[in-house]
Amino acid sequence: MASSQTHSLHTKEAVIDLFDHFREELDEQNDRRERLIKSSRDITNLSKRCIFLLHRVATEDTKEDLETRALRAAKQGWGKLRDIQRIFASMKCELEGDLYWRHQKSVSPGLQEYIEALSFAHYLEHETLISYQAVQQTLCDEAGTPYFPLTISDYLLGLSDLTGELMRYAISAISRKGGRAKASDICAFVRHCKADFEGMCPRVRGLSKKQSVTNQSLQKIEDAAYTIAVRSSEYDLPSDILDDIVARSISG
Amino acid sequence: MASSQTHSLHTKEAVIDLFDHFREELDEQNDRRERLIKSSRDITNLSKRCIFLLHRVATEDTKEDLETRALRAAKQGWGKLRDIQRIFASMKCELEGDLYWRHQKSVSPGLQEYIEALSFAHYLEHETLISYQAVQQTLCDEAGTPYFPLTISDYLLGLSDLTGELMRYAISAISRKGGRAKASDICAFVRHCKADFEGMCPRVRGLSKKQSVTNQSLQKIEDAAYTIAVRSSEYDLPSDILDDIVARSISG
Amino acid sequence: MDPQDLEFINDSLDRDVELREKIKEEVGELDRKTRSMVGLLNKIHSTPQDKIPPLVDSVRPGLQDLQTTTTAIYELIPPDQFWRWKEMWSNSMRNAVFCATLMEYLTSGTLMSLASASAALGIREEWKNRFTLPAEDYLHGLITLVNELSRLAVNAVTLGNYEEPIRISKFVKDLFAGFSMLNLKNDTLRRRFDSLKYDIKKIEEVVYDVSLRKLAHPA
Amino acid sequence: MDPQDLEFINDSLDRDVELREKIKEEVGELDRKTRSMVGLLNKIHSTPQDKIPPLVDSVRPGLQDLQTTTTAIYELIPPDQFWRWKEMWSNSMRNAVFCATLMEYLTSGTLMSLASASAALGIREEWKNRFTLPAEDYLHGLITLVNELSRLAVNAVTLGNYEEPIRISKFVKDLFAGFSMLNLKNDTLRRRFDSLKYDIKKIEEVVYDVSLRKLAHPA
Amino acid sequence: MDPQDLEFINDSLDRDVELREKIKEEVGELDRKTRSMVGLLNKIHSTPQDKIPPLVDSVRPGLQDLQTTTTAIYELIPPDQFWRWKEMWSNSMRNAVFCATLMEYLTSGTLMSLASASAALGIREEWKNRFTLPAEDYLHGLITLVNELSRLAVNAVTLGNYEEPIRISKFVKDLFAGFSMLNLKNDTLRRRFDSLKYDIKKIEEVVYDVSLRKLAHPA
Amino acid sequence: MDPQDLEFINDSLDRDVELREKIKEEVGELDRKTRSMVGLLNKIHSTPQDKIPPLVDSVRPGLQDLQTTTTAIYELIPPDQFWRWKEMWSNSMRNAVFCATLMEYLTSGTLMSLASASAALGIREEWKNRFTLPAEDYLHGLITLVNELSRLAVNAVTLGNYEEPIRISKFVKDLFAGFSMLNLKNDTLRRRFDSLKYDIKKIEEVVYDVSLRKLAHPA
Amino acid sequence: MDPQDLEFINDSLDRDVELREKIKEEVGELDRKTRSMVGLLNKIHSTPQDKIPPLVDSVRPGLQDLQTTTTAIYELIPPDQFWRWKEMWSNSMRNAVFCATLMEYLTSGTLMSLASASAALGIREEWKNRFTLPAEDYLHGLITLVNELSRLAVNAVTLGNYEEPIRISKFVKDLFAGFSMLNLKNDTLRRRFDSLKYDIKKIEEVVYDVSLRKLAHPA
Amino acid sequence: MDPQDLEFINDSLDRDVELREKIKEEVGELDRKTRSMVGLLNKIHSTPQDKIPPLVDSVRPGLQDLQTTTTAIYELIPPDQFWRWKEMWSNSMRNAVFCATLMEYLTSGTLMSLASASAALGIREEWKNRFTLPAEDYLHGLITLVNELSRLAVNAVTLGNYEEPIRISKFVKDLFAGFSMLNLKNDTLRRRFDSLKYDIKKIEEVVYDVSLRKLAHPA
Ligand SMILES: [Mn+2]
Ligand SMILES: [Mn+2]
Repeated sequence: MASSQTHSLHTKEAVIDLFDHFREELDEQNDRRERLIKSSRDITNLSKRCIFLLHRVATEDTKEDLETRALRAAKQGWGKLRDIQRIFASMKCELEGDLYWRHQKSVSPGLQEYIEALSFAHYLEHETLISYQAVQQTLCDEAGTPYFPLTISDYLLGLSDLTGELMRYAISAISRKGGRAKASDICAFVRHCKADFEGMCPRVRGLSKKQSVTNQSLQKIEDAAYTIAVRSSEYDLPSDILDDIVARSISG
Repeated sequence: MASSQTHSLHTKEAVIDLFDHFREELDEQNDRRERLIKSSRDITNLSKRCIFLLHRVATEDTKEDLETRALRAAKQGWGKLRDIQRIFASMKCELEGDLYWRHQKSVSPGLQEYIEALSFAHYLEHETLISYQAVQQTLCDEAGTPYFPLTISDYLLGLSDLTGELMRYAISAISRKGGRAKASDICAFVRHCKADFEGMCPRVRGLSKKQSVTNQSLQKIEDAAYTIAVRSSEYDLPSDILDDIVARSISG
Repeated sequence: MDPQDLEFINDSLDRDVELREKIKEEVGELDRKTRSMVGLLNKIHSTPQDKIPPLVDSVRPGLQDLQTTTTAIYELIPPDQFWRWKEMWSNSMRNAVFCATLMEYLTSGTLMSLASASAALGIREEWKNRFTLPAEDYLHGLITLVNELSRLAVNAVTLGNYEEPIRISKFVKDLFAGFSMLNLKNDTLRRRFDSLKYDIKKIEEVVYDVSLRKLAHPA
Repeated sequence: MDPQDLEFINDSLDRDVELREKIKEEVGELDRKTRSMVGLLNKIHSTPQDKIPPLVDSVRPGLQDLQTTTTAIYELIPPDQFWRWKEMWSNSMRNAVFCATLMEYLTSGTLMSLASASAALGIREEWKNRFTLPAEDYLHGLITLVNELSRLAVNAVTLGNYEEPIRISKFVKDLFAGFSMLNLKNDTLRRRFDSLKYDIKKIEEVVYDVSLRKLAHPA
Repeated sequence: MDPQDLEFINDSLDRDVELREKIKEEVGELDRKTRSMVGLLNKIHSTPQDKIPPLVDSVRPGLQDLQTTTTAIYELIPPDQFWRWKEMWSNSMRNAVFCATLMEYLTSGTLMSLASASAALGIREEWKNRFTLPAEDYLHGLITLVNELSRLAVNAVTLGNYEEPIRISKFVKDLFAGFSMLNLKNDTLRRRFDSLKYDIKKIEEVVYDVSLRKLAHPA
Repeated sequence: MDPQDLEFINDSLDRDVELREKIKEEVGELDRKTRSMVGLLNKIHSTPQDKIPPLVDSVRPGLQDLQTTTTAIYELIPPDQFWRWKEMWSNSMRNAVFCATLMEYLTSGTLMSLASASAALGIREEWKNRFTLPAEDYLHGLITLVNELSRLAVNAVTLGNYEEPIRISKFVKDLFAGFSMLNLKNDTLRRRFDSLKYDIKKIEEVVYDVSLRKLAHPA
Repeated sequence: MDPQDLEFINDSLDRDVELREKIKEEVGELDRKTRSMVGLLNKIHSTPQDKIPPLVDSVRPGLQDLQTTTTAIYELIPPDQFWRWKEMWSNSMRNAVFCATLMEYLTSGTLMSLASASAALGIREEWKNRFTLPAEDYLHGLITLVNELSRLAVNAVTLGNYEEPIRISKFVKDLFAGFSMLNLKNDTLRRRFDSLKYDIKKIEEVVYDVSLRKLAHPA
Repeated sequence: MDPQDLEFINDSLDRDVELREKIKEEVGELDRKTRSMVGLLNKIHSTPQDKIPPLVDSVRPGLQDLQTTTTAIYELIPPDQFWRWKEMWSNSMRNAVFCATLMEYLTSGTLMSLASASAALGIREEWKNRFTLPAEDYLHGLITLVNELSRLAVNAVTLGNYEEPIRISKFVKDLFAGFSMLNLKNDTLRRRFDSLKYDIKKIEEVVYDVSLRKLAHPA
């Protein structure tokens, strides 16, 4: 084999030997690609469910205030996210060294969905944008070695999807007590995200398409905030008191 | 639960109970769908490899005649096809009763690729088109119970792809001894397939697109048969003798 | 192809085509019937509260009449092939669910369960695998219901009925809590569920207006 | 976003953009060099057999000169990022493989292995993960080689060289047997492999013409 | 090709090309005229109620002037080829129907019938087969009318006219009920009709706002 | 909406729906018949020259049988609505034209004129305005004919008939010259016509092969 | 090929490639600058009315700084080749027009003319043929302005500024009336212009909300 | 909008529309003329060698007649707007270049230079900035020429002219070598140039067939 690889090939057998080697390599890469695509699909599904869980718990109709519920949602979310991280851990050996870049396209979809879920949980807990380093840290083994290098592009594209979930959260929360303040916080937050991502658009493929979705989400939140502002403008009472009156009139 | 299902729901808890049940059902269907898609991908991959194996063995450069090689190819192919049949067997419980039609779209791609491989092996062995019943029989347990009902549509769409493989086989075989006769058999065979499928086009979605591919394949075989006819027309000897002269002049 | 095989295949394809034609006809019927019920129920937006019960009663025969058509479809569908054909009537059945659940809400103020809705549309338990009401279609019907109720909340106030928005608000919030339990794919149901949030917001606004103006006097 | 994070991200993106620019420049260079070799080698179709060795010799410096550029690219690529950037030069490298393997065929009549081709293009074993020659690109180069040889078979006869088609025929058949070993996806390589069958057919026709006219006198 | 046949075919192709050019020109004219009417009628959104009649009067000559162009088109169309060319002016005619029916609503508060609309656009009964107003185009015009009226409901309130929304609401609901009885295919018309419910909802919300604040009292 | 107007519109919409259904059925029939003729004619590619006349004869009844269906469609179409519905059967009629003109070529070696083709498909002069064969559809049929003849040139040689390609070449060149004189718009017809040059090239190459080998002698 | 001709052609192709690269670089710069202005101006949606002037002032240097880049592009363009290259920067220039006209609106409440916009972007009268601002790009910028103002109307109310929507409404209606008088082709510009009606509707609804609640009084 | 600005913009939009219409008309003329020349030149494929000169002569007046139309276009184009409108006639001009260069090849066997081609089409040096022949269009015309010559090589043999393919082969190889030295972008031109190798291969195969049968002797 060694000789057939480093010299010209004089016999048919030598040619066949060489191609036999290629076949093994191509089959191996193809099998690996299939395994990674399957894992990526699993991650996508789990991440989507995690996002639903976060919404569910964060907008539950309990007596608690929004913050308490958000924290409980985040806590439950972390449990789900750890399950996903275990799948990433199991993919480590398939993505070592130059294998990561070879198969990046197969891994990206699941990874971005995971980042969307992770950043949503992070937002519920901290009301901030999760940093690149923090995301990479969730994808490291105990010794702190990354399973694979996180690309800036996957990080940004995942975050970009977060704004859509925040919009949904804001709209659901808005008619609850304290929801207006929350909506207005989220409005400011999403506005900042949009501004921060704007300058990166020409350098990150696919980001500007997602920016236009972010823009739509932002306008939906703005419209919701507007409705509330207009509605309370007719009364001269602070919004807390208005809320109480409404609550009393309904709860009967 | 039972009561919440058959009456109107008076309490929030009853509503939640009902939806809890829906969640379980939706999650279960979604998980099943994912499992089926994964199996279908596996089947697609194995079928593609089986087709390559069939080509490889059938066009091997040995001293045997084309028929012997074709039979050996089919024999090896059956081994691979049995592996695929085992995957179908494992999907049986996911496709029982009305589950099959619920998830048909997830199963179809792999199934059609399998039929393509199966019918190619069948052609190599028998030089005929495999019948619907014969395909269904390969998808039954030992007692002869089908794993799931084979649709006419999957059967026809799978067969339609066969013509492309036959074209490749004809072109590869054509410059071998006996290859001209083979190419001309395949030409007639594909012409018949095309004619048989023609009338079914309006009733099978996607078939007429595949017919145009079949048509291209047919023209490629016709062109190849033409080249040979033109080439030997200059000489007054039977093609066997011509072949021998050429063989002698090269083998030196 | 062997001529016998060819005949077998052609026969099966013909049978499918014929079946599709027959189903199409019945679905046309189903569609006409539900459209007519939807048309009648549309009047709730301009009907004073005390005239609602007779209005609902006038629609009831239409609902019962659906059974003839659902039975006809059931009889056409081969065993286990429900999912093969259901796309053809999903839309009509969702509208039918909407009618049934709206009528139930207008009558009792409660949510009709999937089982009751099936029964109301004349679907029998023993038909399953040939004709049933899948959760997905029931849920679509419920979302249409919420769309309509948010409109009703507005129009009830215009008609001087200040209690209705509050009743609707409670009903819809429970339903929303139910929907929140589901893990949806990125499909129509998800998109419609998102839109449901806007209906709830609208209803809340009406409740707000009404309570702050002290027009409603809760018990 | 935290300003520090923002700066970090912007810096990384800038670095990637800059790197891409630099690679692009080198790839432009690589492209120019391979195009010029391809241009020179194109003359084989009108060159009598005995003038082929000097023609090949005249291209050799160009081949050696590739090393400067492959080294330059190697030095630009961060460790493990070969697959991230390789799309940028795949095409040029396939052409370079074509040149190297054609020169080998013209000189020794044999197939240059992947390892020899890598070496000929100045790629070092220890560069892997930063710059290497993947099997896929080598295989593409070989298919281009067969395309060219089928043309050469025709033109050699025109120039009165009746032995060449027979030599080409044997060489290409072995190569085809090798390609048949592979399980390909439905991608470019598969499509080009299919086209290779037509080249073989064409070569066979030439061999047929030549042998039947007894123009060739095999040893 | 037989020269006579060729000449015949060529003549017929040439005639079609020429005819298309001529029709195009007249349709351009039609388009300019309707655009200008639409532009004038757009002022209703900022015109106080008592200035509406003179505004409508100022548009009337434009409407009458359409007849010159519809006549010109009628004269171009060969007998029996109405359906061949009508796509070219459908859009303009729908806009013209919109203008005519809006003017009628603003004047008398009633719905202009298909026959009256035809007459208003200068189309004569005896032209049919060469130029007529198909039901479909009339209905498209009516949908555009509803779109505009929902906007008018909003702007009337801004201008202090609180009764207009109630009048519009009644008019649109009657129109909608009529539409609901039509057997529409699943085409653009059905899609546009389905979207009417948003306009109706908007109008209902305006009526709600106005009546909640006791600014006007729906009957 | 005015009830009379409503009824009028509804009737007209219903009539159109019903008519469309009926036409669809007949077009299905037309399609089945032409498909079956195309299927039979497809055998020319494997039929030796002397068996062609009986093959063509076996298709003739099918061609005559078309008349029943064209008559049925003619009877359905209201006076003057030919252009409204013709899209529904254009495709089938183009295939029918292809069959008729191919049969004529195989029988007499000449081009069937538009008038003869109309007659062959059972279309009567006096039907125009309700059912006719527009030049465009005739031309589409001719292009399909050329596509088929280029394939026939190839297969005739395979079957040992070396004169056929020369006959085809002459026929197609005449046809092409005729086409070139038409003033085609930039539409499907022009695009299909432009693609004819590939067919012509293919036929020329067959004639080249045959004449290079002195198998036949172009005039 | 004639060597002199070859050299001439090669030179001209090379010069174009080089020029394109240089323009691309400057357009990148232009893009970065306008993006940054757009980013800053985006803050108007969360800035209280009295902080708007300092915000606009903070953007002014950026606007003036554009001149360096427009001058650089001007200097690159060969005389008479403006129309050859303008597609490369149209988009950036439209954004720049948007910034300039938005700043003018925020400062003076008036519409900046085409000439003033050109001047504001540092374009000199005497550059024409090498660099100018075509009417089309100016109009595109204005449409973007209206899109932004409809959003501003909403957010101003949220910030408690009830007069802004009324000002915006007046400004946009004047602009729209002007646009309506233009003879636009059926291209992107017309499509974007047609979509303006949604912005206007939105602004009208804001004005409605504000005036219904007597929060402000449209003149 | 400022009325003066509005008028200015409107005038400029109107002028563009009008100009486009006028250019379109002339380009239609240009197109007709080149199509007719292409049609005549198409006869070379069935014309014996000795009848070629009179055939070319019969086309010459058509070529000279182009000047009227190129002059008309030149006069329409405002100074410096060549690049704005040239897309409208590029295609026709490429066909015209094809005709001129084919006629030159048929007459003298040589390649017509860019300058001579411009002159042959009636384009004057001093027109540049308003009407010129860019290198790109000249090159497109040459590629069409090679496409046609590969077809001619085949048909010449059919007509018994065994020397023509060898002449064509030499001409095309020189042209190809020239092209190979150009620095083409990755656009249509490069793609068409890359496809030339199929034409060359075809020509080589004809030369092979001819020389194998000793019908002609390549130098
Ligand atoms: Mn999401
Ligand atoms: Mn296949």
